Amino acid sequence: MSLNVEHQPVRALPSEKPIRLLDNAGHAVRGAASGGFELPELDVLLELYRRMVIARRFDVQVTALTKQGRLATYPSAYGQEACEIGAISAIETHDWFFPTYRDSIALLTRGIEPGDILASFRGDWHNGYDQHAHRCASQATPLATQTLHAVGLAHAARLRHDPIVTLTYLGDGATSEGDAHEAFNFAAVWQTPTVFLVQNNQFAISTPLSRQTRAATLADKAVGYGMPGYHVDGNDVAAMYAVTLAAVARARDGGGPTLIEGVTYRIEPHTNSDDPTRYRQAREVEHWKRRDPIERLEKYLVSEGALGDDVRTEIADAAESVAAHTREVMTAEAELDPLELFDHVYARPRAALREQRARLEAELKESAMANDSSHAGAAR
Amino acid sequence: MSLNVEHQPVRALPSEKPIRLLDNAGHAVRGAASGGFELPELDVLLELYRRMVIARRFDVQVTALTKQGRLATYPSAYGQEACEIGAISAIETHDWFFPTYRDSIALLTRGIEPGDILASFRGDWHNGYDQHAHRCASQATPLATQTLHAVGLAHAARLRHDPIVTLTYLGDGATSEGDAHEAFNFAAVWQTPTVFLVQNNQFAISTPLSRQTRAATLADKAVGYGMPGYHVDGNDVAAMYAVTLAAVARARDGGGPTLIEGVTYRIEPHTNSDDPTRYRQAREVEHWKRRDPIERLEKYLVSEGALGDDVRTEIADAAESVAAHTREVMTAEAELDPLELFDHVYARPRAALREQRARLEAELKESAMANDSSHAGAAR
Amino acid sequence: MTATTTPTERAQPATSAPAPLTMAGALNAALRDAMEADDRVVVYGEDVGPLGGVFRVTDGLQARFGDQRIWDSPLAESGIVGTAVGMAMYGMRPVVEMQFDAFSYPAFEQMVSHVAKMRNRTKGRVSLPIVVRIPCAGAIGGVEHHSDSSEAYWTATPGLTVVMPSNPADAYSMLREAIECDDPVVFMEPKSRYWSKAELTLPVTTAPMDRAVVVREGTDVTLLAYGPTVRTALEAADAAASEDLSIEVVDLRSLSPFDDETVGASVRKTSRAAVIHEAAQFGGYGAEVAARVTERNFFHLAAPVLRITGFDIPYPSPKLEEQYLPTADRVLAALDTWEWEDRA
Amino acid sequence: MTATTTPTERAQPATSAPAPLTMAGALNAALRDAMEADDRVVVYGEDVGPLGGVFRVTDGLQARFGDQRIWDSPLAESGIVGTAVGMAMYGMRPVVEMQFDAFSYPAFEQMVSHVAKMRNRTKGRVSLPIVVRIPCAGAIGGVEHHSDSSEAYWTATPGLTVVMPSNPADAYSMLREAIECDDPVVFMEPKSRYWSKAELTLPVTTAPMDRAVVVREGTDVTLLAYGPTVRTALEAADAAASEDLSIEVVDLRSLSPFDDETVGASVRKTSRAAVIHEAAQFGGYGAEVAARVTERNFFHLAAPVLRITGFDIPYPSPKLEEQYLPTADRVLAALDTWEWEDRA
Ligand SMILES: Cc1ncc(C[n+]2csc(CCOP(=O)(O)OP(=O)(O)O)c2C)c(N)n1
Ligand SMILES: Cc1ncc(C[n+]2csc(CCOP(=O)(O)OP(=O)(O)O)c2C)c(N)n1
Ligand SMILES: [Mg+2]
Ligand SMILES: [Mg+2]
Repeated sequence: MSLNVEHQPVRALPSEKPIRLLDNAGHAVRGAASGGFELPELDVLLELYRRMVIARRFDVQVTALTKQGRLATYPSAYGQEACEIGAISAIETHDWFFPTYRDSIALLTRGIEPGDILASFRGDWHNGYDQHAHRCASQATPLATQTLHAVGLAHAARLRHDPIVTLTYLGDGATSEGDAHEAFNFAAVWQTPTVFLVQNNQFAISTPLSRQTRAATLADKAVGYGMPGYHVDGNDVAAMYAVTLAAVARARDGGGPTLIEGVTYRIEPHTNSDDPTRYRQAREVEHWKRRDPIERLEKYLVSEGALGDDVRTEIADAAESVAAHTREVMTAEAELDPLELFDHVYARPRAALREQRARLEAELKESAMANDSSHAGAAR
Repeated sequence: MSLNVEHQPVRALPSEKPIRLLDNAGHAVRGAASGGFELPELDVLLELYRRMVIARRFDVQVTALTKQGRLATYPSAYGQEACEIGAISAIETHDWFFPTYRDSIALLTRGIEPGDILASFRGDWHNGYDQHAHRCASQATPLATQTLHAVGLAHAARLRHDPIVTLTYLGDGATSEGDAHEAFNFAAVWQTPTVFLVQNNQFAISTPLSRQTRAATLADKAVGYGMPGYHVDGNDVAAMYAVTLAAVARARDGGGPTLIEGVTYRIEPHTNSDDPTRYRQAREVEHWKRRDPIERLEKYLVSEGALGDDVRTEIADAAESVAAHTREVMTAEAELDPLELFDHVYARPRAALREQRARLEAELKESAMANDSSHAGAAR
Repeated sequence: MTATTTPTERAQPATSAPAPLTMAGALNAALRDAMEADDRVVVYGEDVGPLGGVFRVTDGLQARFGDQRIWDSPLAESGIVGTAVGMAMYGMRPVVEMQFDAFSYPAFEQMVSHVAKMRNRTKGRVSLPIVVRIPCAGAIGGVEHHSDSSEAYWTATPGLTVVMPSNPADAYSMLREAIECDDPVVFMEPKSRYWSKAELTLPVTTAPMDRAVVVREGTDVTLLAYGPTVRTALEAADAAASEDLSIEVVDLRSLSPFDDETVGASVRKTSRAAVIHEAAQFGGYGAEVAARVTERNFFHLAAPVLRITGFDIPYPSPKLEEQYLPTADRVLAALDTWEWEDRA
Repeated sequence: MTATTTPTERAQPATSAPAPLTMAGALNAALRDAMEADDRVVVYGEDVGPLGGVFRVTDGLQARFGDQRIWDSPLAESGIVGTAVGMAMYGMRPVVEMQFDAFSYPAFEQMVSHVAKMRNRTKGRVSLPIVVRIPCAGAIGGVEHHSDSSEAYWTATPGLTVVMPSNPADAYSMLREAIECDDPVVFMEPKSRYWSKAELTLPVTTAPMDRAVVVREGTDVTLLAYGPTVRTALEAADAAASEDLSIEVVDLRSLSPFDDETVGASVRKTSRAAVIHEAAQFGGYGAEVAARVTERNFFHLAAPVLRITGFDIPYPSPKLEEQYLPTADRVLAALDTWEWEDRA
């Protein structure tokens, strides 16, 4: 395999109408509006449905736990399940995923333990899962920075002729950051096997899309990098899955990166500490609630006779058990050792950190002793 | 004047064939290739010719002085005169210009004294001209950073209903920097009266365009910001002038920013310390020398009978006198006062700097005295 | 515009009755009054408009002044600072907000290569009266990247002025002064103090923003603190008083420039000093404090200047920040490591 | 891969005969040998390919290893460092070049928020063996932005290892060690020393990269220098010798971590110390040196630790850099400001 790709750069405007395979009433869309993509088979759609239902139940559970103070913060993806689940379901186990703080449900779908996903939001440690084991990077907070990591890893794999793909998510707001630009450009110039999913949920905290870009669609940005861009109905999981799957296949075949914009909506506040009444109308939220991605697919599956009561119950049970498990792990306190603070800063040990560790150790012993004796005193 | 612009964002691919009003043989181009722009009047073209001839003579002179060691460094714009002069000639005295290190000849055209332009390259001080007097920012070295300054100034003027325009130049390489992206985006979202000229001279030091972008044209980048983009023959000063003039007019009318790509070539090394034989063929340079922007216009002017021997002599004389003046000022040493090092760091005086200044002053006095006495010794 | 507008020269809005005000409220009032006093003052950044900023420091200002005086920018910090440079060149006085310390890093090049250097570059012909507000430091239970202390980066950069108030009165006065200053000012706001309250009559004018202030007198030890650690120092002083150790607390307020005069006078009096900050110790701002206090007062010092700081590690996750942050206890324990023979 | 590969463990290419080598040449050889020894080592950045870098440190490497081991990246420093993070996650050992100190600033967020923090963030599960090479400091007649000293920014950042060789032998040995290190290393190369020469037999192994080295013994004063100022310190020591002042010169080599042991031993011997660097003094790396040397050796010090540095101003234009840079004369004059009564 040569790394020199001779084919012509892509030079076309994405369709301004979002690509859609299922409309909001749950009817299959045909013709130009589908952008030439095929509706996935029923079994695939059913699996996507199951994943979305479980993801939402998890998300709702975590939001509730956060309100109870079990987590320091939680950025919910309620309403974005079609983007989150559709795209992550299009990559393979050996591919890599580079998520943001918003994408916990994609990590859940990827098979990571709820407790490990949420360790960071609970405040135990910055990152709680084994990135290499799951081929999932940590959830990036500094916006758009992870997109470069995705490009770098993809390029390294390509240099090794390892046919993996990297998938990275970013928000509509994050597209304004310089790093997003540099990632798009490096990916295009190096033709790395990278799929960028912009989840355009209309807001960056309080800032609406109209103050973020003047482009007709965020997918239009692809043009400036000579890569294909797709403007997709981000509440249509069928479309999200199909478009991502095609992009992943192209990337794996040496066809380079793709930019996908999923048009969706952030139903919940930015995080639990946000107050969206300051910047948007309840009406708007209601409007988008009526475009719910799960309901849409449900209608289709029901109309196709693929979602009977038994399956529905089975899925609901599975979702409940994830929720119960999540409650359980988030209610138990994790054992934390403050001395571990010093253990992972450097691979090569440092005398100064050893000294500081010893000082904290002595301090902790002293205060434990003070506590013990005061408890002893109280008991007497 | 309201700052809310309601018109639709621009959404069209720039023409892939560069816009051209004069072909390389000096013939007027008509039809689609001209992109709908009109060839400027003869008197305008003659003035552009005069400016280019003077600019080149200056540039050649400064390169020669640099080889003689009179300047620390000089990035030549030889061969880029159509971009440099065409665009700068399209703005008014009250407009602002934000140049790079490469754009000394545009500053010369703007009326800045050679000695003041070159003070920084000679090593006297970082910036040698009065920016406010000339409405020219300093020549930015950190790539693409100046484009944000241009957007900010334009926005401030707009907030003040001051109908000025800002023009900024950047290189093909600089388009890869995050700051270029942020500037394009801020300008588009805020609809600032800003014209971006990308001088695509095919190289960023040694790095060719193919390793910088995969876009079919750099003007394609405009699409992702919802602003108009023009892909222009950057060795055709008529086209560069006409396209910039239109962009400036649109900006002044509240129509927002424009991205212009001028396709040209850097004939000289990156700077005097560069060795282009390491990364490009002499053949390629020769090819571009045959597309010289000055010769092209000259052919047209001659064919139109607008450039007789007398005018030619007069222009050559003017160019010679600029060169002579440049030699003169660059041969005289500027008076530099090391104590001035402390005077402009802060508006609000600082005790620590006062102390350091006093220490340097004492040191200088001491070494002057030591020098004097050693000279006195030598004289005795 | 003179180079050193003093606080008393400034246009004073009608004096209000004393009222309890948080630091966030005081900053909000300072922005409001500055915008009222000078229409060149514009405010922008991420979410500063309708939302009023994630800490509500700009609450209500867009409703009052409209979106041509204060507005939400696209989400790009280099863009925010870089456009502020251009605005200031035009004659505006932009006040921009970085949402958290760590999110100022994308703007680092604009800060260091332009904001800090423009005036010097142009021999004073172009000055940049920009205020970059940075909600700083930790102790708010924030997840990664929300509790960094970035002051060492800015103070190591000649051309920047760096200040940090520790209380509502200073917050108001220093922010007004920063906005009136012709130099670019990095205005650091300790997040953990945003909700601390004081009775204030506005407008309030405290000491000039480049001066340190002795906030508690003492004779045995000088504690040098700023922003969030001023409270820590005062707590330590209280606790020590019961053990007959008299601690003087100096609120540095201005990190760059450093007020050698006020600090030197205190240290020469007590002969012992310690500096307290949240940031890691190695290469932290406390190094400059310790180095310069020692340089200038070596023969007055009975003991080395101590640095009581965060550990040399990245800021920890919420559940471990308590162990990381310097507390009054840790301050007192550190003072105990000195040999105290010289004390009567 | 063990955490602390020692220099002797490394794969050794055939020993070459002693030959005069510049620092640039030594660095080039180190890259070549590292690429030869380990195919996970890849090199990229601006103009490192056919051109061989603007300082020719990568000269000839693309011809030798091909453009899948060393290549020109697009012109974007955050992109360069950010993609290196991903490459290292995959298992590569990227060595990236920033063209000059000041052009590393666009990469600041990636450096501080990811390169420095990734290992800690992931409890050691993801380490980033990245080397970021930065041609640093001044004295080369460079125009604005080409002579910054950025070390204070990196040393203030926990998680980064920061080293700076001062001579060709160290340049070779330390770069090999940096590439073998599992931690990210900011590898600073003093531009003004690129063309300094030494007779070397490659591969050369000098002291471990985290140790300081006494490069000249003396009894009266310890001069602490690194990179370009080691030569300055040696010149000062030479000049002082004729005036009967015996100066010990320590080449710090490792800025973070700091070798307290070697430096402490020297300072306790001489009882006087000064640190020399090009960067501005305020908040500069010398502050950390002065602070920690004083903390740990206060009762051994006869005088305050001096800082002999650049002024607190942006780096000046070429014609004025001579006045800015600390020279041997300035070092000696500074030592004269100490009260020397204690000297016999
Ligand atoms: C570099 C940087 N700047 C600012 C922030 C603070 N911040 C966190 S989330 C956010 C909004 C992001 O919006 P978007 O990219 O649309 O993603 P969403 O939260 O809507 O999923 C901001 C400004 C940050 N995390 N990183
Ligand atoms: C942020 C930054 N990175 C690197 C450099 C070093 N550098 C100076 S000029 C240059 C190439 C610029 O190429 P281009 O933008 O095409 O402009 P040209 O020199 O061709 O006019 C580079 C890499 C710089 N000045 N700024
Ligand atoms: Mg969003
Ligand atoms: Mg170029």
